[in-house]
Amino acid sequence: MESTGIVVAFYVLSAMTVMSALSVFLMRNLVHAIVFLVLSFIGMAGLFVTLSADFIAVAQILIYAGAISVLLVFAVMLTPLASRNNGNSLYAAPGLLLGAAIAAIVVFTAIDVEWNELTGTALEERAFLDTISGIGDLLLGRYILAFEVASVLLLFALLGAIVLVTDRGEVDTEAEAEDGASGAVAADDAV
Amino acid sequence: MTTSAEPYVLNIGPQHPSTHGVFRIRVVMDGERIQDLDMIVGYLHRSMEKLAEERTYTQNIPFTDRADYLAAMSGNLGLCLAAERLADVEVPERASYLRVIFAELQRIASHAMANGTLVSDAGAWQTPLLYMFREREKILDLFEMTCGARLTTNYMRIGGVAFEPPDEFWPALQELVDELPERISEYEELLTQNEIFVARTRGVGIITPEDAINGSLVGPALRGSGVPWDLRKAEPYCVYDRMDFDVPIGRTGDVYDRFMVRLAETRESVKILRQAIAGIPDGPHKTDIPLALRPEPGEVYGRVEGPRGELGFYLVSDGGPAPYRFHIRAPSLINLSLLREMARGAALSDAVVALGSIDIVVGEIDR
Amino acid sequence: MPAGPTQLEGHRVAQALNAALPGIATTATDEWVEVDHARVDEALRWLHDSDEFDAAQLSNLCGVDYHDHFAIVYHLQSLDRNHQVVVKARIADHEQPALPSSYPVYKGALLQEREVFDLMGVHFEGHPDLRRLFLWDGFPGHPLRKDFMGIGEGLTSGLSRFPFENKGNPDRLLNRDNVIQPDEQDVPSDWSGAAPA
Amino acid sequence: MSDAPLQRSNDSAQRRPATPMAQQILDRGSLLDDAKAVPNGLKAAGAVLGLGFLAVNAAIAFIVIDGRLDGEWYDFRDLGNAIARLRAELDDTSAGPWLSYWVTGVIGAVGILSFLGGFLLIGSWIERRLLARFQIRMGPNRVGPFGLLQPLADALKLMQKEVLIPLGADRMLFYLPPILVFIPAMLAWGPVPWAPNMSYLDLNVGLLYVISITSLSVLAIWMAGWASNNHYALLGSMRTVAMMVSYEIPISLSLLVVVLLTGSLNLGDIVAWQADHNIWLGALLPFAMFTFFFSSTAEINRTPNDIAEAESEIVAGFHTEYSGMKAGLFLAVELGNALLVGALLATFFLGGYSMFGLEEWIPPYLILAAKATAGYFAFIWLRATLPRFRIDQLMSFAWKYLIPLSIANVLVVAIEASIAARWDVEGIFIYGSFAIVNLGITAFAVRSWAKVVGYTPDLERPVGTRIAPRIGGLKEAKRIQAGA
Repeated sequence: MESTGIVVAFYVLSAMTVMSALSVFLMRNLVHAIVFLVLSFIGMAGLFVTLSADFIAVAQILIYAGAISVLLVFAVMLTPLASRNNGNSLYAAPGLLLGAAIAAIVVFTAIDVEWNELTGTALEERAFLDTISGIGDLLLGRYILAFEVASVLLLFALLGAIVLVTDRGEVDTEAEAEDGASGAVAADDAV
Repeated sequence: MTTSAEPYVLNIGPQHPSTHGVFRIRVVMDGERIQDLDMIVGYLHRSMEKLAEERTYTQNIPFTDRADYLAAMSGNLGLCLAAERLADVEVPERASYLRVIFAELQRIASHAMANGTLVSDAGAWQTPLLYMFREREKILDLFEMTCGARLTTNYMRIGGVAFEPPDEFWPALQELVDELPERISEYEELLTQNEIFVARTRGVGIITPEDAINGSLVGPALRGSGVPWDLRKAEPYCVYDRMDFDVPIGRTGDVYDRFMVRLAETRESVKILRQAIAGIPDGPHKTDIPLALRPEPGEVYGRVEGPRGELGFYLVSDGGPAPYRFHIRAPSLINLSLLREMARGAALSDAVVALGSIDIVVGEIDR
Repeated sequence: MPAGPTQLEGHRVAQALNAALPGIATTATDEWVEVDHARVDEALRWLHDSDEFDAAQLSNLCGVDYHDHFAIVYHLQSLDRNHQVVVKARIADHEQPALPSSYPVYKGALLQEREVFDLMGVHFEGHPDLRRLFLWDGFPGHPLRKDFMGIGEGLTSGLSRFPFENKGNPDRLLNRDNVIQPDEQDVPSDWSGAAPA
Repeated sequence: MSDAPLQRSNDSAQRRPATPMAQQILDRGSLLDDAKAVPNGLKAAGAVLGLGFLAVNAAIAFIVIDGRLDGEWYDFRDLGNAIARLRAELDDTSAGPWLSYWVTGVIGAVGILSFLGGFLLIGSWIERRLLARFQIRMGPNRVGPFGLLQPLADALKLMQKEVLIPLGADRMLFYLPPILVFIPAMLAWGPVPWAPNMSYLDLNVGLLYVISITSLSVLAIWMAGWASNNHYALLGSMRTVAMMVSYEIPISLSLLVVVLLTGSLNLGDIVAWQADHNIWLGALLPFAMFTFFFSSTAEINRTPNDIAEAESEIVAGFHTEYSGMKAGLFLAVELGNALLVGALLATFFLGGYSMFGLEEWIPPYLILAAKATAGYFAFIWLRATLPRFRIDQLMSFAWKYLIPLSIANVLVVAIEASIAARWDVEGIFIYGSFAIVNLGITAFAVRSWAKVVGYTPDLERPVGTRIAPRIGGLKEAKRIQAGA
C-alpha cells in the first residue's frame, strides 16, 4: 500500500520541519534564519499534503513561503544589523517561556484528543475528497460573518499601510524600492 | 520612509555598459535616488597636449582622430582651420566643399551613434542602435573609399584635404543622400512615438537655458535647451555661409529634446550635403605648404561646430615647426559640467539616460 | 596676426574694464586684454554682467607656460551679440601659481579649472573641489609645464627645429632622475569609496 | 544631379583613377545576401520531408477516421493512455501499485525534464536568431548547420569557466540560488495538461499550485543578490523582490477571473471547458489575458520589465557576480520561465491543447507546444522592440492601474458567471455576447481609469523641435519661448 510511502514522507518532513525550526533561532545570521524559516514552512506544507489537505498545503506555500517570507526579508533588510549575529537578543528568556507554553499546549492537545475516531475507516473516507468545495461552502455559508469581518479587517490593514507610507502628500508608489535600497544600506555593513 | 544615514556608494564604471568607454561615476544613492555623484575620468588620458608640442602641425592631425574617435573628420577640420589661420594658408574652394561634405557625413554618423546608444541606455535591446549603424556603416564605407580608414580618417590637411575622392564616391554619396531622409523618418516613427521611450525621456535631466549657457554647454546639449547657437551660422567657416540650413532647437531642455535635436540636425546635414554636392567646383583639392610649417609667433583659437558642439583648438606658436602650446577645447568634457546638477535627486535610471543624452566620447574627455 | 572673425579688440575691452574697475587691465593688444591675475574674477564678473560685452559663456579656459610665468587664457563668448572676448591673466609666480577661481561666475569652469590644476599646477582659490582630473593623486609634477621631467640646461621642451634638419645632436636631454618610476605610482586616494565632498 | 560632380571630377586635374578597393567596398552590400542564400540540397531535403510529412498525415487521417485507436494504449494522440495501460499492467504484478507509482512518476518526470532540456538547448538559438532578424543581423550561424550547435558550444564554454566567489560573499547562500531557481521552474510544469488525460500532476488545486510554486523563486533571487556582496546585485535583487510581490496580485486576480467562469481550479478542467464551449478565454477575458501577460513579463524579468537585470543601469542585476555554469543556470531558467509562461498563457487563455477540433487529428501536446512557443516568440518580439520602464513607473502601473482594474474585472465577470449559470442558452451565444461586452468594458474602463488617475499621454503635449529664425543666446531663446 502507499501508506508506507506516506509514513516515510511524514517522518522525513517532520524531521526537516523541526530541524529547520530549531536552526531558525540557533542561527547567528538573520538572513540564514529567514531561509531556514522558509524551509520549515515548506515542510509544514508537505505535512499538510500527507494529510491530503492539498488546499491548505498550497495556501501554506503561497502565503507563508511566498509572502510572509518576503515580509521578513524586508524587515531584516531594514534592520541595520542584518548581516550581524542576532545573539544579542533581549528576549531570550521570554521567548523560551513562550515556546515552553506552546509546547505544553500542543502536548496537552495531543493527549486530550481521542485519535481513535480519526484512524482506520474514518481516515480513509476523509482522505482524497475535494477539500476546496467544502471549504468554499463553509466560508460562504456557515462562517460568512467571520469571513466578511476578516475581509473588512484586511481592507483596513491595506488602507492603513497606504496611509503610513503616504507622506509629502502623494502615495509613495516605490515604497518597496526604497525598502530595498535601505536594506542595501544595511548590506554595507557586510561589505 | 526614512533610510539609514550610511551612504550607499555605487561605482558605475570604468567598465559599464552605459558609460560609453572607460568613464567612472561614483554615485551616492538613497534607495533608487541619487544623492550625489562624482565623475572620475582619466582612464584614457594620453597627454596629447604635451605630445603635440613635440610634433609639427601636420603630425598633430592624427591626434585629433584619436581625441574624438567618433567624429574624426570634425577634429581634423578644427585643427586644420586653426593652423591655417595661424599660418595664413589659403584653402582652395573645392577643398572647402570637400571638407563640408565630409564634416556633415561625420556629423550624421556621430549623431546616429549618439541616438542609438541613448536608446540602448533607455533599455531597448540594441535594436535602434543597430538600425542606426546601418547608415553609419555606409558613411564609413565612403570614408574608407576616400582615405582608406574608417574610424581614424586623418583626411584633412593644412591647406586642403589629403586626397580627391575616387569616382565611385560620388554615385554612392548621392545614393546615400537620397535614401537618408526616409531612414530618418523611420527612426522617428520607431522611437519618437514610442510611449515607453517618451515616458523615460520626457522631463528627465532638464537643463534650463540659463544653466546651459553658464555651464558652457555647447552643441545639441545647448540647442536642446532652446538656445539657438550654432557656430556654422555664428562664425561660418569653410563654405557654410553659402549653405542654406536651419538650426533646430528643443523646447524644454530634457533628454527627449536632445534626442530630437540630433535627429533634426541629421535632416539639416542632408540638406547641406545636397547643396554641397550640387555646388562643388573644380580645381585643386589642396595647396602645397612647406614640410616644416613655421607660423609667425602668435596665438589663435580656431573652432568648429562638431557633432558634440564647439570643438576648439587653441594654438600658440613661437615660430618653431611645432606648436608651443596645443590645447583642445573638448566639448565632451565641458558638457559634463552639469551632469551633477542633472542627476542629483533623480533615479539611477534617469541619471544613466541623462548621461547618454550628453553624448560623451571618452577619448575626447581624457585626450 | 589675424584674430578670430568675431573677436573683439583688446584695447576696447581694456578701456571699458579700466573705466569700470580702475587699473584692472594691465596690457592689451588688438586680440586680447591682460588683467591683474589677483582680480581676474572681478573682471570676469563685470564682463559677464555688462550689457555691452555680455560675456555669457566661458567657452574655453586654458593655461600656457611661458617658462618664467603662466598665462591663463579665458575665451569668453557672447551668444546674443555673437562676439568673443579673450582675457588673459599673467601669473608671475612660477613656483606657486595661484589666482581666484572663475567658478562663481561660470559653472562651466568646474572641470576646465580642474584640468589646468592637474596638468599645470595652477591653484584656483575658491574652486569647490580642486582635485586632479586626469592624473592620480600623488602624480609627481604637472606634465604640461615646460620644465616637466627635468629638461634643463637651457633646452626647452618642444620641437625647437624640424627633426630632419640636424640628424646628429638630439634636441633635448632627458634627466633620468626625474622620470617617474612605476613603484612611485601610488593608488589614488579617492578609491576609498567614501562619499565625495 | 548625381553625375554632375562626377563629370566635373572627371576632367579635373587631380581626379583619382577608379580603385579596385572602392569597388570592393561598394560590393560589400551583397555579402549578406550571399550568406542568407539557402543551398539547393537543403531545399530538396525540405521538399522530400514535406512530402513525407503529408503522406504520414494522410495515413494518420485514415486511421483516425477509422476510429480504431480511440482510447487504445497505442493512441499516439494521448500518451496518457499508454501510461494508464502500463500502470494497469504493473498493478497486476506482485510489486503492486508501489512499483507502478514510482515507474509512472519517473516516466512523467523524465518526459518533462527532457522536453524542457531540449527546449533550453534550442531556445537560446531561436532567441538569438530571431533577435538578429529583428535587428538586421545574421545571428549565430557558424557552429553546426545554421549555428544550431551554438547553445551547446556556449554551455561547454560556461562549464569550462571558473566559478568565482567574490570576497566576503555568503558562501552558503551564494551556492544555493542557481539550484533553487531551477526547482520552481521545473515543478510548475506539473499540472500543465498536454492532452485530455496526459498531465503529470492532475491536481484539483492546480491553479493555486502554479501560483504558489512560482512565488518561491523570488526568495532564491533575493538570496543570490544578498549573498553576492555586490551593490549592483543587491539593488537588482531588491528590485526583483519588490516587483514580484507587486505583480503577483494582478496575476492572481486575473487567474481568479478564469476560475470564476470555468468553476474549477483544475487546469485540465479549464482547458476542457474552453474545448467544450469552443471559445478561448482570451477572447472572453481580454483584460485578464493582458494583465497575466504583462505581469508575467515582470515576474520573469523580460523586457520591458527587466529592471531586475537592467543591463544599462545595474550591470546584470542579481546575477552580476555569478560566473560559469551558475550564470548559465540563471539564463537557462529565464528561458524555461518564458516557455512556462507561454504554456500557462495557452492553457488559461488560448485553449490549451484544444484547437477547435483539430486536436483529433494532430496530437494535442504538439498543439500546446506550438502555442507555448508562440508565447515565447511574443516575449522575444517585445525584447527586440521596447525600451525599459523605470521602477517607479512599474510600481505605479501595478498598484494604480492593474490592481484596481483587475478587481473591477472580477466583479464584472462574477456577474456574468452567475448569469451564465442561471440562464439556459446555447453556450456559444451567451459567451460570444460576453466576449463583445467584455471587450467594450475593457476599452472603456482602461481609458476612463487612466483619466481618473490623471494619466495624460506625453504625446499630447507638443513634441519635436522648433526652427530658430536666427542664432542668439538667452534673449533669443526667451523670445522664441515667448513666441511659441
